[in-house]
Amino acid sequence: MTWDIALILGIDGLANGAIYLLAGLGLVLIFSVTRVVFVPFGDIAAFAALSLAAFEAGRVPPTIGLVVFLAAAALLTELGSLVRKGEGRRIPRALLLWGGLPLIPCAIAWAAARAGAPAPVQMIASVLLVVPMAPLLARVVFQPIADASVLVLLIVSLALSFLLSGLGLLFFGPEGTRTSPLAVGSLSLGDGVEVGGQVILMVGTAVVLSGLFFLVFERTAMGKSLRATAINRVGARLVGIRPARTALLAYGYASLLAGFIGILIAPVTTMYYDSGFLIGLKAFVAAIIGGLVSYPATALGALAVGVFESFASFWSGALKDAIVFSLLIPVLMARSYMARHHEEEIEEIDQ
Amino acid sequence: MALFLEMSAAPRALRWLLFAGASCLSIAAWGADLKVGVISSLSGPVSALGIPYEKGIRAAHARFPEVAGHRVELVVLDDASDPATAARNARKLVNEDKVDVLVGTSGVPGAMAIAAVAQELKTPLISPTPVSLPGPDHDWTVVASQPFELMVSAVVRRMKAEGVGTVAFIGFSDALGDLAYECLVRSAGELGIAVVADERYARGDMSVAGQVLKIIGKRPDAVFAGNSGTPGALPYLELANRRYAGRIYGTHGLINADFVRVGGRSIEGLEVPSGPVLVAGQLPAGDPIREASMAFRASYEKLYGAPPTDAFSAYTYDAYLVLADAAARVRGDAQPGTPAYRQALKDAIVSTRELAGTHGIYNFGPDSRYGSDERAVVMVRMEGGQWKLAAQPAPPR
Amino acid sequence: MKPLASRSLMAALAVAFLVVPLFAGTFTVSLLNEIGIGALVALGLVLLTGVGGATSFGQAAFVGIAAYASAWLTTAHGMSPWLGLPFALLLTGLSALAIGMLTLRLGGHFLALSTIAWGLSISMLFGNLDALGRHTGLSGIPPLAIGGWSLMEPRAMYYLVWTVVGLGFLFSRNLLDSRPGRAIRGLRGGATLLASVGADAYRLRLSLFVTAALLAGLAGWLYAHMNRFVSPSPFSVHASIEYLLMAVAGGLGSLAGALVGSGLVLALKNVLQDVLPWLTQRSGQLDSIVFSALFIALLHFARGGLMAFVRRWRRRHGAGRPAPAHAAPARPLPNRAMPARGTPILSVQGAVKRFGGLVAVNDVSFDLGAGEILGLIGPNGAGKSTMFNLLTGTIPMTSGRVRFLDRDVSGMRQLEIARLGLGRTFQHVKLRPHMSLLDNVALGVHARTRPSILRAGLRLDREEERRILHEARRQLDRIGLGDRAHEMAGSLPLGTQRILEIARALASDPFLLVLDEPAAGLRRQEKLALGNLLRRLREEGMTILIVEHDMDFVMNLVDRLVVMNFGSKLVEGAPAAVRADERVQAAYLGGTA
Amino acid sequence: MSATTGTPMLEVGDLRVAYGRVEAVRGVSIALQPGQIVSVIGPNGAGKTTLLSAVMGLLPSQGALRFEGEDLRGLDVEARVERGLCLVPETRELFGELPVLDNLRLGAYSRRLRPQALRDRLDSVYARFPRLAERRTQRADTLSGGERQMLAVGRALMSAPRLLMLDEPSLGLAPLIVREILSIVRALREDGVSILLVEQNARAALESSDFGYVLETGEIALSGDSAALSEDARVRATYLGGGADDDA
Repeated sequence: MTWDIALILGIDGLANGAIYLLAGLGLVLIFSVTRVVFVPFGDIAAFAALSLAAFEAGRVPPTIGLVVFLAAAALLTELGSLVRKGEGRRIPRALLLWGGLPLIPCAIAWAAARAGAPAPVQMIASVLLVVPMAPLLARVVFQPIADASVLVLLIVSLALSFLLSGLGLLFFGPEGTRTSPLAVGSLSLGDGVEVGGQVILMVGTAVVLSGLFFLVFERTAMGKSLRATAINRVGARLVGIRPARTALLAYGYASLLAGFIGILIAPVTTMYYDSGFLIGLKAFVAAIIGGLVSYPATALGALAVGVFESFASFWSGALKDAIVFSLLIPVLMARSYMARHHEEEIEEIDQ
Repeated sequence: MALFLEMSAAPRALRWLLFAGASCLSIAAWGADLKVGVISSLSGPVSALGIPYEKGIRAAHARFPEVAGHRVELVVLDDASDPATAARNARKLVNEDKVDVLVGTSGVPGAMAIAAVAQELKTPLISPTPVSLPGPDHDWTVVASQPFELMVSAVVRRMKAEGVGTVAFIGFSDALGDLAYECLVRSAGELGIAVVADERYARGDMSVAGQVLKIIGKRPDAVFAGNSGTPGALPYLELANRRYAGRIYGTHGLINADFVRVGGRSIEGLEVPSGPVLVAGQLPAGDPIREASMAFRASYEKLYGAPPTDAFSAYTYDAYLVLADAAARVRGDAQPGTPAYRQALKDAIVSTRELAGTHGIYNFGPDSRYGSDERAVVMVRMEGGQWKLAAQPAPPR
Repeated sequence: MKPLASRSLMAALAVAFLVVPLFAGTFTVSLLNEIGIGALVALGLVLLTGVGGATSFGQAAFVGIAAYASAWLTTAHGMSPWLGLPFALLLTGLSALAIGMLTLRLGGHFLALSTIAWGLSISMLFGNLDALGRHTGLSGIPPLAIGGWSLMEPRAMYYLVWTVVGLGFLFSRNLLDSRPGRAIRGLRGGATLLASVGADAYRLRLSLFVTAALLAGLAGWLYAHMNRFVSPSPFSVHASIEYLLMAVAGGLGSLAGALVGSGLVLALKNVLQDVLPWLTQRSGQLDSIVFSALFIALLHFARGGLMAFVRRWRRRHGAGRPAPAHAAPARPLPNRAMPARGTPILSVQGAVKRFGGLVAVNDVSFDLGAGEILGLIGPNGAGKSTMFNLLTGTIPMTSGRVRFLDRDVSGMRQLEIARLGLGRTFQHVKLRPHMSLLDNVALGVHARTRPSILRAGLRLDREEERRILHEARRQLDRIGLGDRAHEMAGSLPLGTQRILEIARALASDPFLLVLDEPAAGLRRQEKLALGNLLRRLREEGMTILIVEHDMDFVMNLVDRLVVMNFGSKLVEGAPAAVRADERVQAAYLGGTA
Repeated sequence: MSATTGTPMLEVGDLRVAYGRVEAVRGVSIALQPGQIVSVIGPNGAGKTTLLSAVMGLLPSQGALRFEGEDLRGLDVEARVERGLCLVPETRELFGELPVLDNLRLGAYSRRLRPQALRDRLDSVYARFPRLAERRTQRADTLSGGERQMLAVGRALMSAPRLLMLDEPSLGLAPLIVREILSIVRALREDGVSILLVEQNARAALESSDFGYVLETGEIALSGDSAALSEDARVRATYLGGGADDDA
C-alpha cells in the first residue's frame, strides 16, 4: 500500500467516521437520558435521505404519511394516559403538542414538494420532516415502558427498527437512491489524490454540528437539564426536572442529528430502505467504545471505526466487517478494564 | 422451585401451537383448478429481484387466466430472502395449498432449497433463477432463464472481440458474486483472458473505495462486476470517481431503471448481456422472441399502467409461458391437484420444444434443465441513459 | 398446583407429543420441527441471558458452526450423520470455550457488543471458505437414518427433534435445580456475592456459556440434516436477534419460555402469511411490519413475555408452590473442627486503604481469638465497612497485613479467603430475591460440595443434593426460619433478610463469621433472638466479628470493642471501659469535638 | 404537644409504605407547624429515609399527605418541588460531573428565574456557604464530604423551599462540620423556612429541633418536645448506649 492510497483510504474513512460520529452522539444522548439503545436511529436517517431523493424525483415524500400516522398514534397514547390519570384539563395542550406540532413539518414538506422548491429548501424540509419521528416513536413505544430493564428496552428497540425498515420497504421500495451532491468539484492533494467536495462538506458539517451539540450542552439550561438527568435521575427529579420531558427533548435532538446525517450521506452513497441498520450498528460500536456515556470517547471511536472500515475494505472487501469487529474486541477489553468500577450487579429481568 | 414449575406451562403452550398449526391447515385449498405456487423474496436483500418476479408472473396470469381449460390460481408467498423460509413455503404450498407446480425464487440458495423440496414432494419446479443444481437428483426442476455461464461467456467473448487482455472482478460477497466469479474465471480461461483481481463488497456497503483502489492498482484493461440492481452501481460510480478509463462490463442482473438512474453518467458505455426482451423493439420484425416480448410488455403495462423497466419480471412471465405450454400438452385424464397430474405436468414440461419466450427459445429435456441457448443472449450497451443493442465491437471509452 | 394435576399435565403433554403427527399435515409437522429447533437455541438463551444475565447476539453462529461441521463431514467425507453429531458438538463447544475465555470478563454493554462482533464475524467466515461452498453453501446433505429407516420424512424427523428438545429441557431443569444451578442463578447477584460463598463467577459464566452454545449446536446439527442444505444467511446476526426475540417473547424468566417463544414467533409469522393476503396485495412486505408491531405490543403488556401471563394466571388461581418435598434423610456434611478457644484466628496489622487522596482506613490493627465476639463500632463514615472489605479480601489493601488462621491472606482473592473458612454478611443485603430461602442458604454450602454441571444435568448428584439441602435446612432451623423454607427471599422484611444472610454464611461452615450491622432494622424481640443466636454460636466455638450501630445491642453481646473514627482506631477495650471513654462519647454522640 | 395554630405546614396521617410485600413504614403520623424544626430520630433501617422519600413522592404510599392544607397525593415529585417542598437526601444526589455553579443553577430549575434573580439567589447561597463560592468552578464529585453536604443544602435553597427536608445531614461528617450545618439549619428557620430533620445522631438532632419523633421499625415509638426527649431513658438507652433494658 502506497502512501497516497493510504491517504485516500484515510479520507474515505474520515467521511464515514463523520457520519458514525453524529449518529454515535445521538445514541449516547438518548441512552444516557433514557437507558434506551435507540436502534431505529439509523432508519430515521435513511428516511431523511430517501425523502430528499423523493423531493428530487419531484414526488411528495411518503414520509409525510408516516409522520402523520405516528402523530395520530402518539396523540391517542397521550389522550389515553391523560384520561386514565383523570387530567382532562391537559387535553387541549396535548392536542396541540402531539396532534398539531408534528403536522407543521409535514405541511412544509408537502408545500415544498408541490411547489418544486429549490434544493436547499428540499433539504431543510427533509430534515424537519424526520425531526418529529423519534419523539413520536418514543411517546408511543418507549414512554409506556420507561422503567423496563435495559434488555427489554433494547429488544423493543430492535423490533422497532425492523418495523421501520419494513415501512421503508413499503413506502420507498427495494431499490436504492442517490441524490445530487451538495458540493461539486474537488480539492487536489498532489499526485492523483483528490478529496471530493462532498467529503469535505461532510467532515466539516460533522465538526460544526458536534461543536454546536457540545455548546448546547454546556451553555443552555435545556442542555443542562439533559445532562443533569443523564448524570443523576433522582437528583434531577429533586430539582423539578421531569425525566419524561427531557427524554422527549433528547429524542428530538437525536432526530435532528439523524436528519442531517440523512442529507449528508444521500449524495455520496446509495441509500436503501434498510441502510439505516448498518449505520446504526457502526454508531452503536462507537457509542459503546464511549461506554454509552462519554461524548468525546464516542467521537474518537466513531472516527476510528470509519477509518478501520476503510482500510479493512482494502485488505479484504468480503471480510471487511469481520475485520472491523474482530479488531473491536481488544478495544472493548481495554475499555471494560478501564470502566471496571466497583462491583456491578446485573439488574433483575422483568417478571 | 419456580423454574421447575413453569415447565408445567408447556402443555398449555403446546396446545396453543396445535391450534396455530390447525389454523394453518384450515386455510387449505379450495375452488381453483390449476394452482401455481409462487415463492419470491418480497422483502430482505434480494427483494430488488423478488418484487419484479412477482409482478411478472401476475402479468402473465392476467394475460392467461385460463390454460388448457383450467382456471389458474396463483398463491404467492414471501421468503424474506431466507432459504429456510423458502423451503418451508415450498412445503406449505404443496402440502396445504395443494399446488400443481412451483415457481421461485429470487435468490440462488433459496432456489436450491426449493429444488430439494420439489424433488422430495414430487412437484415440478420452474425456477426463474439460474440455479446450479448438483447431481442428477433434480429432474423435477427446470430453469426458465439463461444459465449464468451462458451470459458470462457472452460477455467474455465480447471482451475478447474488444481486445481485452486482463480483467478485474468486483462483485457481491454473496452467492451471486461467487457464481459470477466462477463463470468469469472459466470462460476467461478458455479465451486466454487473465482475471487479475477478485474484490467483494456487501449489498449494503456505503463505499467500495478500498476495493476499487486495489483494482486500479492492478491496471486491468477492463472491469467486470458480478452484482445486481442499484447496489451494483456502486463500483462503477467509484471507478468513475477515480477516473478509471478502461472498459466496464456487468451481468444481466444490472438491468433495471433504478440502476440507470443511480449509475448516471458513470455507467456510460457499460456493456452487459441480456435477454432479447430488453431490446425487443430493436429486433427484426417477425422474430418470435420479439412477438413474445411485445405481448409481455403490453400485458404488463395493462396491469400496472406503466411499461416494465427491468428484465427480471420477464423471467417469471416466461416461467408461466412454459407452464401454460406444458399444461396444454398434458396427456392422460389426470386432474390438477393429484400426484398423477403433477407427474404428467412434469413430463410435459421436460418435453418442451422451441417455445418462444421473452428471454429466448426454450427446449427442455429429461437431462437438460436449462432451456435456453445462444439465441437467449444479446449484448447491450449503455448509451445516453438507454440500453442499445450492441452489434459491432465498440471503440474504447 | 397439586403434584397429581401436574403429573396429568405431563401425561397430556406426552400424549399430545405422540399424536400430533397423526392428524397434522406434513407442513404443520415440519413447522413444529422448526419450532423445536428454535426452542433449543432459545433454551440456551434463557439459561445464558435470562438466568445468567449475559445477553448474546451470537447464538445463531453456534447453530451455524454445528450445522456446517456436520454438513462438511457428511458431504465432503461421506461419514454418517451420527458421527457428525459428536464432531459438531465438539467444534461448537471448543469455539464457545475460546470465545468465552476471551470475552466473558467484559462487563455489561461491552459483553453484549462483543457477542455481535464474533457472531457477525463467524457467519461471514462461512461465506468465504471454499471448503464450505462459500455463499452458496453445502447441499445434498444426507438425511439421518436409524438402521435402514431414513428420517427424511418430516414426521420421522419430528420424533427425533422433539425427543432432543425434551432431553434438552430435562437437562436444563435438572441443572437449575442443583448446586451449580443455584450458583448460576446467583450470577445476577454479582461476583462478590458468589465469592463470599467460595464460588468463581467467571468460571460459572464460562461453563454456562458453553452449555448454551452446545444447546445451539444440537439445534444446528438437527437443522443441517432436516433441511439437508446449509448456507450462511440463516446463521447471521439477524438470525441471532430472532432467537433472542423468541426467548424474550416467551419469557426469559422460565425454561418453558423458550418453547412458548419459539412457537409464538414461528407460528405467528406463518399465520400472518396466511391472513395478510386477504387484506392486501402487498402482504409480503407487511409480514415483518405487523410481526414487529405485535411483538412490541406483547412486551408492552407483559415485559416478562408470554410466560408472565401464565405466572399471573397461576397466581390468581392460587396455584402456589408445591408442598415442600419432604426432606429425605441424608448423611450430614462433615464439619470442620473448631480450633481451641483463644487460639489466634484473625490478626490485622497496620491496615491502610487509600481511595485516591482520601484515606479511608489509616493504620488499623487488632487481633481476634477463637470463640470471641469482637465489636467494631464508630460513627457513620468512620471506615468500618472499608475495614470490613479489606479483611474479607473484597478490595485490596494499600498496605498492611491480615493473617487468618496463621496464614497470610493479604492479597488473596475473596473467594480463596472464603474457602479457608471466613463467612460474611453484607451491609446492603445480597440475597437472590426470586430464590427460596432454602436455595439462598444452600448457596452457602457451595464450596463444601462438588457436583458439576454435567452430573447435575444428568441427575447423578442426588445424594450430594440431599446432603446440601439437609445442611441448608439445619441452618434455617437454627435461625428459626425453617417453617418458611420455600418462601421467596424477596418477600422477607429487611431485618429477617439480614438474619437469612447469617444462615447462608453459617452454611459454609466457617471458623470466623463477619457480620455487617446484623441488627439494623430488627424489632426488639428479633434483636434479643439474634443476640441469643450469636451467643450460642460463640459457645459452640465460633469466632465472630460484628460491625454494629445499635450500642444497646453491642454492649450486651461482645467481649471486646474496637472503636473507629475517621479511618483510625480510636479505642479498644471492654464495653464498659469504652462506654466510659470521653473520646468515644465525643465522636459517637456528635458532642463537643 | 407543642401549641398547634392554623393549618400545619406538613401533615402526615397513618402513612404506609411497602417494598413489595415488606412494609417499611407502618402507619406513621406526624405534623409540622410553619417555622418549626421537627426531628425524626431512629436506628438504621427504622424507615426514616423511606418516610421522607414517600413525603417527597419518590415512593408510592398510602395514607394522608397534606402540604399547607393541599393534598399531595396525585402530584408527582416535580410538582411537589414546584409547591415548595424540597428534600436533601441522605445520598445527596448531586450532579457529580457538573461544577458547583451548575449544581446550584439547576437547583433553581423549577423556579424558571430571570438571570438577575438567579444571580441574586446565588449570592444569597454563597453568603450562607462562603466555601461554595470558593469552589464554584470545581466538579461536585471532587468536593469533601462536608462541602458536598453544603452544596446539597445550597442547591435545595436555590429553589427557595418553604419546607426543607434534611436526611442525615451529619452523615460521615466531623463534629465541627455537623455543628456548622446544624447552625445554618437553625438560621434558615429565622428566614421562615420550616425544616424536617431526620437524624441518627440523636443528640445533635434533638439539640437543634423544637419537636421530635422516635421512629423504630417503621412505627413512631415516642414523640415529644426535643428537650424532653433527650432526657428520656429509652432514647438514652438506644442512642446514647445507656444500660436500660425495659421491654416495650
